[in-house]
Amino acid sequence: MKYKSLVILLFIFCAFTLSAAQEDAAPVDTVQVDSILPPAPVSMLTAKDGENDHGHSITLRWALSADDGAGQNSVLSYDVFRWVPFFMDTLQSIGDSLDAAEGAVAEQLRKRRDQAVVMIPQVHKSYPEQGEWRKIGTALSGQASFNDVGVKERESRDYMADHTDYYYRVDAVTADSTVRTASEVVGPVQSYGQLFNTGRIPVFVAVIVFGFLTIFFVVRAKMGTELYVRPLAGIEAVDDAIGRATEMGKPILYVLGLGTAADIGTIASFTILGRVAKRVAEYQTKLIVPCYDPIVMTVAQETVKAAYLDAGRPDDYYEDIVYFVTQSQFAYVAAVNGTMLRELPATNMYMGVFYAESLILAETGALAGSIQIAGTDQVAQLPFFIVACDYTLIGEELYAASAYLGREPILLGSLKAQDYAKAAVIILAALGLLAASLNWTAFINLFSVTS
Amino acid sequence: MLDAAFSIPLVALSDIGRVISLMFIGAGLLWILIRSLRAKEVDRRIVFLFIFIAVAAPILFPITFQERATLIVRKVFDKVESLPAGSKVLLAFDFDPAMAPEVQPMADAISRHCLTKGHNVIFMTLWATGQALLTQSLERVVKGEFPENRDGVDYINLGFKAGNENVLNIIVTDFRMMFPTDVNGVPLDSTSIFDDVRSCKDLDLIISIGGGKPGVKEWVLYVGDRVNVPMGAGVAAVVAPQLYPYYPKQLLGLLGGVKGAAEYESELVRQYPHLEERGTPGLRMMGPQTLAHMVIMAFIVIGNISFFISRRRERKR
Amino acid sequence: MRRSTIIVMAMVFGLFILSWIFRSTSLASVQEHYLIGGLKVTFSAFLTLAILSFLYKDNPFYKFAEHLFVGISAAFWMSMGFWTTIVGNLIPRLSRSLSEFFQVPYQPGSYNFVYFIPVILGIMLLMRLSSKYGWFARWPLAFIVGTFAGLNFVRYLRSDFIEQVSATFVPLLVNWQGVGHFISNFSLSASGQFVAIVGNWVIFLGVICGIIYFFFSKEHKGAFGAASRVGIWILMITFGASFGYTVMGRISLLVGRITFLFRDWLNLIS
Amino acid sequence: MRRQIPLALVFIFGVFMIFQYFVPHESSEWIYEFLLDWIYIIGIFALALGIWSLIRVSVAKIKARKANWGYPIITLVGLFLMILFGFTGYRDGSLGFHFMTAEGLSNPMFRNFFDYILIPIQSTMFALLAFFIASAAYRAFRARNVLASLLLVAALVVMLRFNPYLGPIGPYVADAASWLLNVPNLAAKRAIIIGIGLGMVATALKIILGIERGYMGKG
Repeated sequence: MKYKSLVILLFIFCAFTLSAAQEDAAPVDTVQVDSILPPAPVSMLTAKDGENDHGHSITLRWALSADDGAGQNSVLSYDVFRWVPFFMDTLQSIGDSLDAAEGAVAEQLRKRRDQAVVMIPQVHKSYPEQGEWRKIGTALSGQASFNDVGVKERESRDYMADHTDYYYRVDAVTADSTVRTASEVVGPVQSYGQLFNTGRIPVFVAVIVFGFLTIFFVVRAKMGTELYVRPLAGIEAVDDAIGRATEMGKPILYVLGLGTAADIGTIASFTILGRVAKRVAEYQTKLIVPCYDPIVMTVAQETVKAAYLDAGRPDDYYEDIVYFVTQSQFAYVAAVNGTMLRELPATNMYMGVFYAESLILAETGALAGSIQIAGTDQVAQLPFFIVACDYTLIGEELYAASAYLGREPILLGSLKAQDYAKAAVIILAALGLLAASLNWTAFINLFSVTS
Repeated sequence: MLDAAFSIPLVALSDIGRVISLMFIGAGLLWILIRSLRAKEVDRRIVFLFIFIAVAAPILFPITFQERATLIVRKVFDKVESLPAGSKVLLAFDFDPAMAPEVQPMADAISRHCLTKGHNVIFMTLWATGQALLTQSLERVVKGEFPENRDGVDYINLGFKAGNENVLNIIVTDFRMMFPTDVNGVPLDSTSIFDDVRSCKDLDLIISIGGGKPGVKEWVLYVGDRVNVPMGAGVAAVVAPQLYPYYPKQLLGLLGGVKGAAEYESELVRQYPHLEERGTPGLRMMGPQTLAHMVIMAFIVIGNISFFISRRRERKR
Repeated sequence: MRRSTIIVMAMVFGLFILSWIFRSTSLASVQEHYLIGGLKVTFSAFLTLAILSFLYKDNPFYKFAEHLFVGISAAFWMSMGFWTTIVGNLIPRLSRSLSEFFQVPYQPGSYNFVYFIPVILGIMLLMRLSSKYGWFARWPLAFIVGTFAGLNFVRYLRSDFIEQVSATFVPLLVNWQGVGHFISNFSLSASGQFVAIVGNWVIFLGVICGIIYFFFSKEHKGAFGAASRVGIWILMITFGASFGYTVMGRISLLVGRITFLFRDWLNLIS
Repeated sequence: MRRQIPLALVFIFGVFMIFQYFVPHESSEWIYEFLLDWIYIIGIFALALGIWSLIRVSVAKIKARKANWGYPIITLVGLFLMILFGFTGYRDGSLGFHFMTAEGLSNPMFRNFFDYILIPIQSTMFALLAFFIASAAYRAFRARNVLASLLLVAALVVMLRFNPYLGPIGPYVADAASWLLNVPNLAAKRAIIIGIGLGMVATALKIILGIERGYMGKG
């Protein structure tokens, strides 16, 4: 009620200034008249909890003022206001003193703040008493929404409590910031965290479909269905290369790249390393595995050790087959380069994640006269491996390699699942092409992942 | 002392050095070609040596190649050239020191061109780290080379304003709201350059030079598309392919990387020969690039020749 | 060591001593510690040339630089890791007295006890060194591998699959305003309608053929084989173009190094 | 036990991370942030293992007195010097167990070693690429077959942009080069990326389900 009278007062005031301005300014300068006219307010203001988030945010939407981009075209921006209880000042001042405090005093203040933070929803209930409107942000002309995003950390100054009644208002502002029109108040509105991100439904569907496909084909393969896989030159070269190394009495160098255990490409490389190491152990050839990442080194040691055990030659295994060099890209490259020229390996294998060093390694290996087999999922490095190595596993072939080398039906089964997913991609791409040509946006939107 | 002793003969030597190194490269390649006609492979160390000379020689004895501006670059040049003196041109320097080696040459060349033509230039940046660079290049190019130009009349430096694309959103309708004063605190209203400029609509040309975000893309989306002012751009080489789709509708032209700068400089020098002595860093940086590319291409050709000859011999056997 | 090797090494050493002296004298008027300044530049230049000498062949100078580089860089990352992660992130959450020792602000919080878990996992990892309890090290490894497998599963399904597929949804005809308009405005210019339409077709067919190339469980014969062959052609064109494009950036790197040698070390150019 | 518990851990954390992605709620974010923090901390412990491996391999080489046995000494000297500089420094005039002070690094030698040893070697190693890209092009770009010819022609077209003596065909070469980089490049990269995405996703799923255990040394 209080507010309505305010609006009426404001209108009267506006009307007065309007007429006064016209009387005064008309003969002098027409530009000033434009800027003094108060603009139309925004309409249809709504406030909602921010979607698909962890809470602590409110989204405001409105219809543009009639004078924004049209009418008098006088609106330059929108000021967004939130009703803030005076209590929040107390909280801020506790924060201020906490910044300066130390030791036991700080402990005390921290306790007080924690108690006060719990009170926030309570004090907001007193609206519109014991509080005031505060500007919390600006939206530019032409924009019809604003996100009031708070912080979830209770210790922060910008903490925005969930499950609290908030009230908002939006002012249309002209070039003269005193000339403005307020909207109606919207509220109460509460923020809270969602349990499911609806913007990510396409990903969820893909997870379900792909998971189902994989499990289906793995189970089928387990039951003994024969699966055809086409030959891959790079994979067939691996066996030859190990044989060649044995004949020449030279070692095999296996480079895991710069990936960490977090990279799936590196994990795929571990599996390949396991297969290679097993065969190397059987042939009693020497294996060299310099590592860039200490965790990768640890895993690689486990892998190689188990492979030697598997091959029935645990006594041939020694800890320094796999060793750590340094966690610096080019120092690692310098060391591997030196190893290549001094040990003259018969075969170099580069499997995993590589960056700019790919070409330095591959060219030095070529200089040393080694047969080189590479495989990486780093698209930018593929051209260099293709050019400088004898065989290259391109992208997905690196992941397929472990299944190929092991020839285990379970692993081959998942290749089948991948192929079905690719077939689905082709069909979807064709449908998408039609959809885009015929402006069938509903189909295209099915695939848009928001947030 | 020692340096002085070195540098004096070097200047005189540079012509001889240039000739010798080019002759070495040319004659060397010819010798290799003759060898490969006998189907002999070239040792890779020879390739390394040629690359080293092709890069080092132009650094030591500046070798520049004549660049012919491609259409996409010449359009920017022609626009600056065709505007009448006194036109309002906005130059946005949206880059940081890391990107500067690649885009500073074009920023300099375009500023020099605008001032030579007598345009009124408005400088600004959306990058906090770009402010110092902007001030430096103003000291060097604008104040150093065109001392007769007056701040606020012939050019103005608005400096940096935080807000990324929001800054653009505002200056589309009103400069004064975002920049009440220039970088030195002089109110825009007291500068004659802003007499009849209220928003971006009142400009004659906007050129954005950058390579990151906010950069050219934001200028196109938030300013170029909304007001009917021609826009040109200069960007780092890696970004250029992503911006081609905006040409020629939303961008009248685009300078990509050092090569774009070199093309612009060559066009500038052709039109205004006296500007050559002010420096052509783009052309100079292109020297090693051009020579090295040509050497690599020559080796590829030689490699293929020796490959085909040896294959033919094998077939004959 | 052979006599010639010793002579060469002595000569190189002598040259660098000379260079140090020259560089220092030229810095004498500019720097206070000109001897150290000269040494810094000369040593940097020596290391630069030592690495470049690798292009000729492996040699003692390269070996020296390589081994020095490995040792120093390993220690560098170890110090950085210790001070930023252990002291910067872990200690302020775990112990007041250790925080005071390292002079970092202690951050008491109600959930700090969970930071004991990574410490325990880290100690389990160190048990690798013991042959009896080495298998404990698999726990932290399993934790890391599992966490990232889950994280990457959804992340790549989104960025490398769904978003890439939907990016392929391009219209067959760009800006289509009828056949008459198309023919009357026909041009081969890079920005013309024809080139845009061809571009969209090439993108669509390229993606399809490229994907067909990656089929593992189907024989590449007949029409399928032809599509797969087109796929590998497009891949090769791309690899060639990317290779050619990268040359520029790599030359720039060498320009930087040679400029250092000529300017900062030899002072030949300004 | 020795194998089952790790596999269970992989499954639990893998599945949790998948679900976490779809739950924007605070508590799910909270665990996510902790997990990522933990991994960094474990990484430092692993680095200790790495350094130990480096030292052991170096010492073994020195002891064996095989060819080049002297160089690992340089590695060890560099390592220990840098560790010394990294872990001790001056603060308020006194030498102690410090790294950073308000003015920057507490030990100037740490900075010097970084600036005058690490940086020059690192950037020179990187610059070696200029040479290798040339030698690789010379060696591999031969028109042996269709695939190699396509590789060769595409690379030549893109590199030709840098030839200033093309005359009237110059602009066409530039257009062709940028078309190659924009259109077929985009198509091929997208095909590769979709393949990689599928391969990664399948591998990640196999890891979580315990089908792929190569990383634990068992196929």
